[in-house]
Amino acid sequence: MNFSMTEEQLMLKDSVAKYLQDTYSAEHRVNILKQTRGYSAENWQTFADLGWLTVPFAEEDGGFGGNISDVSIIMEEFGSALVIEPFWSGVVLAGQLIARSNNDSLKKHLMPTLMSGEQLVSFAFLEPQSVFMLNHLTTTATKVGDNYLLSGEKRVVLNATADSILIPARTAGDGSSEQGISLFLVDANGPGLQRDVYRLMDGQLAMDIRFDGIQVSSARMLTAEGEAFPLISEVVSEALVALCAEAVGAMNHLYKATADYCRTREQFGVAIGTFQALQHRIVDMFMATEQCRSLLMRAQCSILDGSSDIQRDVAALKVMIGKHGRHVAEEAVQLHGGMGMSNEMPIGIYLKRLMMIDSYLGNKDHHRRQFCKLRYCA
Amino acid sequence: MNFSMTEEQLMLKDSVAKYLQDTYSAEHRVNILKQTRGYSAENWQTFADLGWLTVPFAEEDGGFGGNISDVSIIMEEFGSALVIEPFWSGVVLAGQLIARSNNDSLKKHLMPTLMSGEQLVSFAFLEPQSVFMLNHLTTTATKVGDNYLLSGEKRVVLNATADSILIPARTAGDGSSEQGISLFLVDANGPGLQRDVYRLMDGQLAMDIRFDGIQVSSARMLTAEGEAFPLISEVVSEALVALCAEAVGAMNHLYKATADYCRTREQFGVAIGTFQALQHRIVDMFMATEQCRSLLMRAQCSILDGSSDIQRDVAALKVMIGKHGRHVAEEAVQLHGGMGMSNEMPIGIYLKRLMMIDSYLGNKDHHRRQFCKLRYCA
Amino acid sequence: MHTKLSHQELAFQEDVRVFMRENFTPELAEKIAHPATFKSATIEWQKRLDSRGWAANGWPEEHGGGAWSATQKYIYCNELAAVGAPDVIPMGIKMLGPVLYSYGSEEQKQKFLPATKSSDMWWCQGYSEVGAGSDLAALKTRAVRDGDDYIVNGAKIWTTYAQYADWIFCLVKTSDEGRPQGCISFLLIDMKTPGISVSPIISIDEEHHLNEVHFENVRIPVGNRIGEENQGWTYAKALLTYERTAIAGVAYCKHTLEKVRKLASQGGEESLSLLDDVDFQARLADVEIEFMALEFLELRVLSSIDNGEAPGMESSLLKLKGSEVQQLVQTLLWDIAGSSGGMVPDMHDAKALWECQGNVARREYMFGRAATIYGGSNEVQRNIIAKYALGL
Amino acid sequence: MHTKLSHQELAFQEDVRVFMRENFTPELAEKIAHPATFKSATIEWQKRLDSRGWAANGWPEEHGGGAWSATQKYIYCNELAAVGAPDVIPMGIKMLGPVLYSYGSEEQKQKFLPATKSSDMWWCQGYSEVGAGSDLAALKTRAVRDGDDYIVNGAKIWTTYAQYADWIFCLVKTSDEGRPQGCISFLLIDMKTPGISVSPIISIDEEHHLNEVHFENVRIPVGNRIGEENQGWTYAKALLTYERTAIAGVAYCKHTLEKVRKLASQGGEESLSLLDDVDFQARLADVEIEFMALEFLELRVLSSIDNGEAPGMESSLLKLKGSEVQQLVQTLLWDIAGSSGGMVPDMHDAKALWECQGNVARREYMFGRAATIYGGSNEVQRNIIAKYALGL
Repeated sequence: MNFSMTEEQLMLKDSVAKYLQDTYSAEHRVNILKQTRGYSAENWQTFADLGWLTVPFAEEDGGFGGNISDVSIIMEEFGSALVIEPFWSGVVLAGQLIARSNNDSLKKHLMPTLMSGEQLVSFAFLEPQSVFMLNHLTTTATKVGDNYLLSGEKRVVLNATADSILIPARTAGDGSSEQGISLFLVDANGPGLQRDVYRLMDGQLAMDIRFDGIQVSSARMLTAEGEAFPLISEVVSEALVALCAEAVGAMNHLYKATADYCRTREQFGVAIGTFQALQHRIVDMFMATEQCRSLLMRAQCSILDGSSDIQRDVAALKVMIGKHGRHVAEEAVQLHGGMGMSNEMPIGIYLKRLMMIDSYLGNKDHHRRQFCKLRYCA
Repeated sequence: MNFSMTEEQLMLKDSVAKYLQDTYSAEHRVNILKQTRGYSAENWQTFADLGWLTVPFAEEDGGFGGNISDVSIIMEEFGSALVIEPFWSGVVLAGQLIARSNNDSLKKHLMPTLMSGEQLVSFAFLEPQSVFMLNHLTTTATKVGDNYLLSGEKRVVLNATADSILIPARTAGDGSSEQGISLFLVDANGPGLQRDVYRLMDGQLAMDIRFDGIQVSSARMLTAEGEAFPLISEVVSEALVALCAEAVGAMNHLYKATADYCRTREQFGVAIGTFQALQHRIVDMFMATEQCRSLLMRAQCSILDGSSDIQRDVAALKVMIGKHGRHVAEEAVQLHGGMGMSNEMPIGIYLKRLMMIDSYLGNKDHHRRQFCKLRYCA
Repeated sequence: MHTKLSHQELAFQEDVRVFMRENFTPELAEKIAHPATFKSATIEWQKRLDSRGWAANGWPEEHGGGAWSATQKYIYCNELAAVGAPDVIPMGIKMLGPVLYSYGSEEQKQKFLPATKSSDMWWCQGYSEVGAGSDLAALKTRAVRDGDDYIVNGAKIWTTYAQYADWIFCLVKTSDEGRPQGCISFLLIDMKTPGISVSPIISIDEEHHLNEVHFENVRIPVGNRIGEENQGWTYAKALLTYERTAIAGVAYCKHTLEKVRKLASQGGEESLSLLDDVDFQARLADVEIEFMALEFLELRVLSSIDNGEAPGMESSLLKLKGSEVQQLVQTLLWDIAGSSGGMVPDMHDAKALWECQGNVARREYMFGRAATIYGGSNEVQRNIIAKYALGL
Repeated sequence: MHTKLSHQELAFQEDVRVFMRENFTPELAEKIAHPATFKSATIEWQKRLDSRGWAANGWPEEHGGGAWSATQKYIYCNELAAVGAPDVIPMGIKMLGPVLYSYGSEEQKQKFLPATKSSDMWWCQGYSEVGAGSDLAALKTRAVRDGDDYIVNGAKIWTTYAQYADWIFCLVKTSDEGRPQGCISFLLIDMKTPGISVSPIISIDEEHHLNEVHFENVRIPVGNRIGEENQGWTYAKALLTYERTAIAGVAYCKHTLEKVRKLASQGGEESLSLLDDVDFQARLADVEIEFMALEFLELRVLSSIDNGEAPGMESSLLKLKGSEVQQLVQTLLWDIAGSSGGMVPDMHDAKALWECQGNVARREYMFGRAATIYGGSNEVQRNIIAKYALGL
């Protein structure tokens, strides 16, 4: 049993933290949000130059060879600084789907461009009826010669300016079968893909897409036909943990920022941080953050140990992050008073990001249902 | 619309409050609890002499002619003083079943003795499998000539020293039908009734009973055969409101007692009532009490107006009393510190009473399920 | 104790109901919902209410009010909520009105009451300042006497709808001696006076409701002062009590809960309706039950006002609980909005998105966080209750 | 980062598991559960643990301890919890032990350590007094020097198991000068010393765990003082930190949650199991998830102790969250007990009722209310965290 970071991890953490502290200010973020693609291409290139985009990937693929724990270290710092660049959607989620696929030629071709920051891929998992069940899939892929024809629609595809989109589609099986799901890499700007782009409240540019019979070569299928579900399931579990690490970083920032604010803000002639009722509430914010951090470590260990409890531990983590994350952010807004209500202060943006984190890949209610199924109905 | 008490009600409230304040101290209650019947026969006689036992009953039956509002006034004062005498089980619940039955000769015979305090009746509603559904009934009554033979078992029959017991039994229908339920008045000390008496943590003496073919005259049946359910349902609804009024009285006492204690108890050289975190928690106790009081008034109005929402309003009230009642009492224990943990102080006894009130006739989880059924599945 | 309505009350209810059906048209509702048409549509709506004498229903009859009973107010709010119609914007009619008719001079009453009542004069409230939010005694905007005028310098913050306002009522500092509360005066200021500038504050719902109002050597006639110099706190207090009662937002909660029930029955997990998810039912039930109690708490407060008791402690309780229940309801609303709850229309002409339920949920949830902050933060309300109701 | 066990650790786990199966027999468990046999059975159990060197596992090896790693402690507690076996009563081995070997004289170590380790000496803790609960600096029990003795007068309250104790360790006041913390000495007192009397306090679980201990001119050799006069607070503090970590009761929660799951699957509404009630599932899941986090919070604290860091802030966090989770678990346990949860066995020989699950639930819920009060109330822990972790 061991919960310490390695030397290497401590260095990674420090370097990410230091870089963000020096460059990623609140004003900087506001400027980024005004850019059309929803993030800074310049930052992205810097992340690539710093090697961050290689962290989750195996050394033999040219990566850093990091594990979920390394990825979480980056995500936590990103959460703390409210980094808006598409590291999670592009690297942790879509990147890992490619890196762990067994389509070696596709992988060999694509991975270097992903790690260099040239290419961005997104993963389109949500369908109108799917309510966050990855196996509830009605998009179809019909084989015609060496190609597949894909038809269906996907919602809230993150990173609307990605170059390609990973689209899971049914090559067989009924609406909720785990068998018969295949995963295709589709050109995001190719013909036949209707896009409806919008901005999410956490600043992300997302889109709904719709396609009716677009043609995709079988060379762009990530696994053997119909066998993509285990890959998707595994990568999504890890991506959920990474997302929760981001939330822990955000919560950690919020309780500290709130304590700082209360130490300086005066009312009735004294710092409001001297009021015991507020002190106890900030302690509860701190405690909630530490509880989430503990569960984050549990889920990481589960993955690193190859435990059979991964799904249960990840569901539990997502429930707690959903519940405590929003509560901590709501308290931060409340204790910042009017300042918490102003869109120019970052506090509200943390709240919005934490709410969106709750909603991504299923909110706390959804994951509690999954937890109950795994725990009480087995 | 009118929420004020009448002159008469104000007088009733004052006289009950004054009597209890003068005579019903914490030490007095401890002494009562040591008595074998679980309450003071002397007090009961005094209650009768003061006319309190007549309050819910119609003037033509020799009663005071009070309504649910009058009964609630008494119950609230009883809750505040933690009165242990069986007013609720004997008068509000069993007494009303008799008073509202259409067996006039039985009623004529019995009501005077109930109001004079000579006789006590209890209502045996709970069966091992019934989980608080009044229509889940397996006790049977089989007609043989002019008599019925009753077989079954009942749990947690309150007031184990009552003279008679009202036993609902099936004369027809299946396990959960509302039709076919009859209600019998059975001699509590008659042959064939096995009794297992125990003490509940709120001081009540209760019993489980078991009977196999005991004989009851049809003259002791409260309604026409098979038609007792509407009577039971109506009386139980009102009795739930009265029970919740007791809880509101107890909660009211607790937040005040806690504020009093915190004003005088010193720690770190100052009264702990000056600590803002404790102040805010006592405010929340107060607020919870006022919320419960509001819902209590809503349920009373519902009954007095003959609204179609009675069942929904009563279920909502019982949910809130179960939740906030225990929370307020737990906070009272916490803020009294060690004193709250000692059985010699009344604080813990209020907690136990409020927990038992939650459990009587279905706890908050049960009533929330009922509320959901009525509200969302109609 | 009863909630039955008398024949007159039933007739009144029917009258209000018919009026709402005929006057609160979908077209009007849509115009009120959109920032571009909000002001004109709101004025139009308030004028319609005023045509029936309902806009200023709480005012005394001599000033055109209705002298309504608690029951009438309850009926009225319920009928408004039933169709989702807004009550009047409170700053003028509900907050300033009572100060004007209670403490204003004859001249002030004549000048301001009719125009306020008819919604021809749009008011905003200049109380909060940076560093003086819930702690109003610490305010710094200063009015210095200069002949028959005051010269006002300073700035107000979180001023709702200052961008639309014709006039602002302000608390200003007019002295440095004695208790801070005894140094404050209550001024009425024309927003067109030279030296006033308004800068928008975008709140976390991405919308523009709030403002900073700056005063730079703004010259105001002494005749625009309510009552005595340095006695402004007395007049302001009465108004705060009203504000707290209003913030409870009971009718709003009722209307929004109905929306939640309706939306929840439309779709959820496993393609069933959310109302079939028993855990969601339980969450909703808990909020509905808190609301049912809140509704009667308000009735109790209204009824005690009817009986001539000033709403003191209860108004703090109502503000506390009401703002908490509002946030619970808004949270439910956002949670069931699904993915559309996160979308932000970047421009106001993205009409479809602006109106979609998820977007409404997002805006209401976000702006709703303010309910526990303004009008005296809930922390301050708890302090007040601890002191005055519990003697702590 | 991992939680995998090494071969040695797996072997240790198996060793503990076999020991528990063989030694924690149902007969012994029953004896420990009953007040009449509690003391002798507890001593028997602790002696068995001591025979393996496990009773004082946290002590240094030179005093017969195990120098266990965090992982070993975790394994051990888990195996205890798996069979529902209690860890040693903390007052002697876990709380006083470290004070003795850290600050005791050679003579004190020889006299007290072996007998404490072997459970031949039963200790109780004399800290709290009326008016000095979480505020220990305010204590009033006084020890006045008289030649080679102290004369002790005063009273301690909430003293757990004083009725069974051979010895008591006490904080007493030995000076009036300077900071209150600098006026306190730490004494070891034989409970058989003349002038000591113990009176029971029945707690709200209707049981006798707590006592008042009165001292009337009790003569104690100065040699029974730990360390320096007036430095007792220093020694006591270290012990409090341990106490807080222990109060978290993680293993107890784990065991009790298993009980809840098992009982809940046996019956509930509509004659189905409670686990089929989705709203109950959701409640249980919320508590289980909090527990899963608590379990890793404890591992983090244990692990930081392993790395040579003193458990400071984390021990307060662990005490706070642990006691809260305990109460959540106890509440679930009572709620599913149904009608038997309200029954009180009037006499301890009402054996069947004493042992019934509802009765256990009632007693644990009721006595469990103390977990957020003793060991420094949770309010005091929040003050500590606010000050030291958040700088407020």
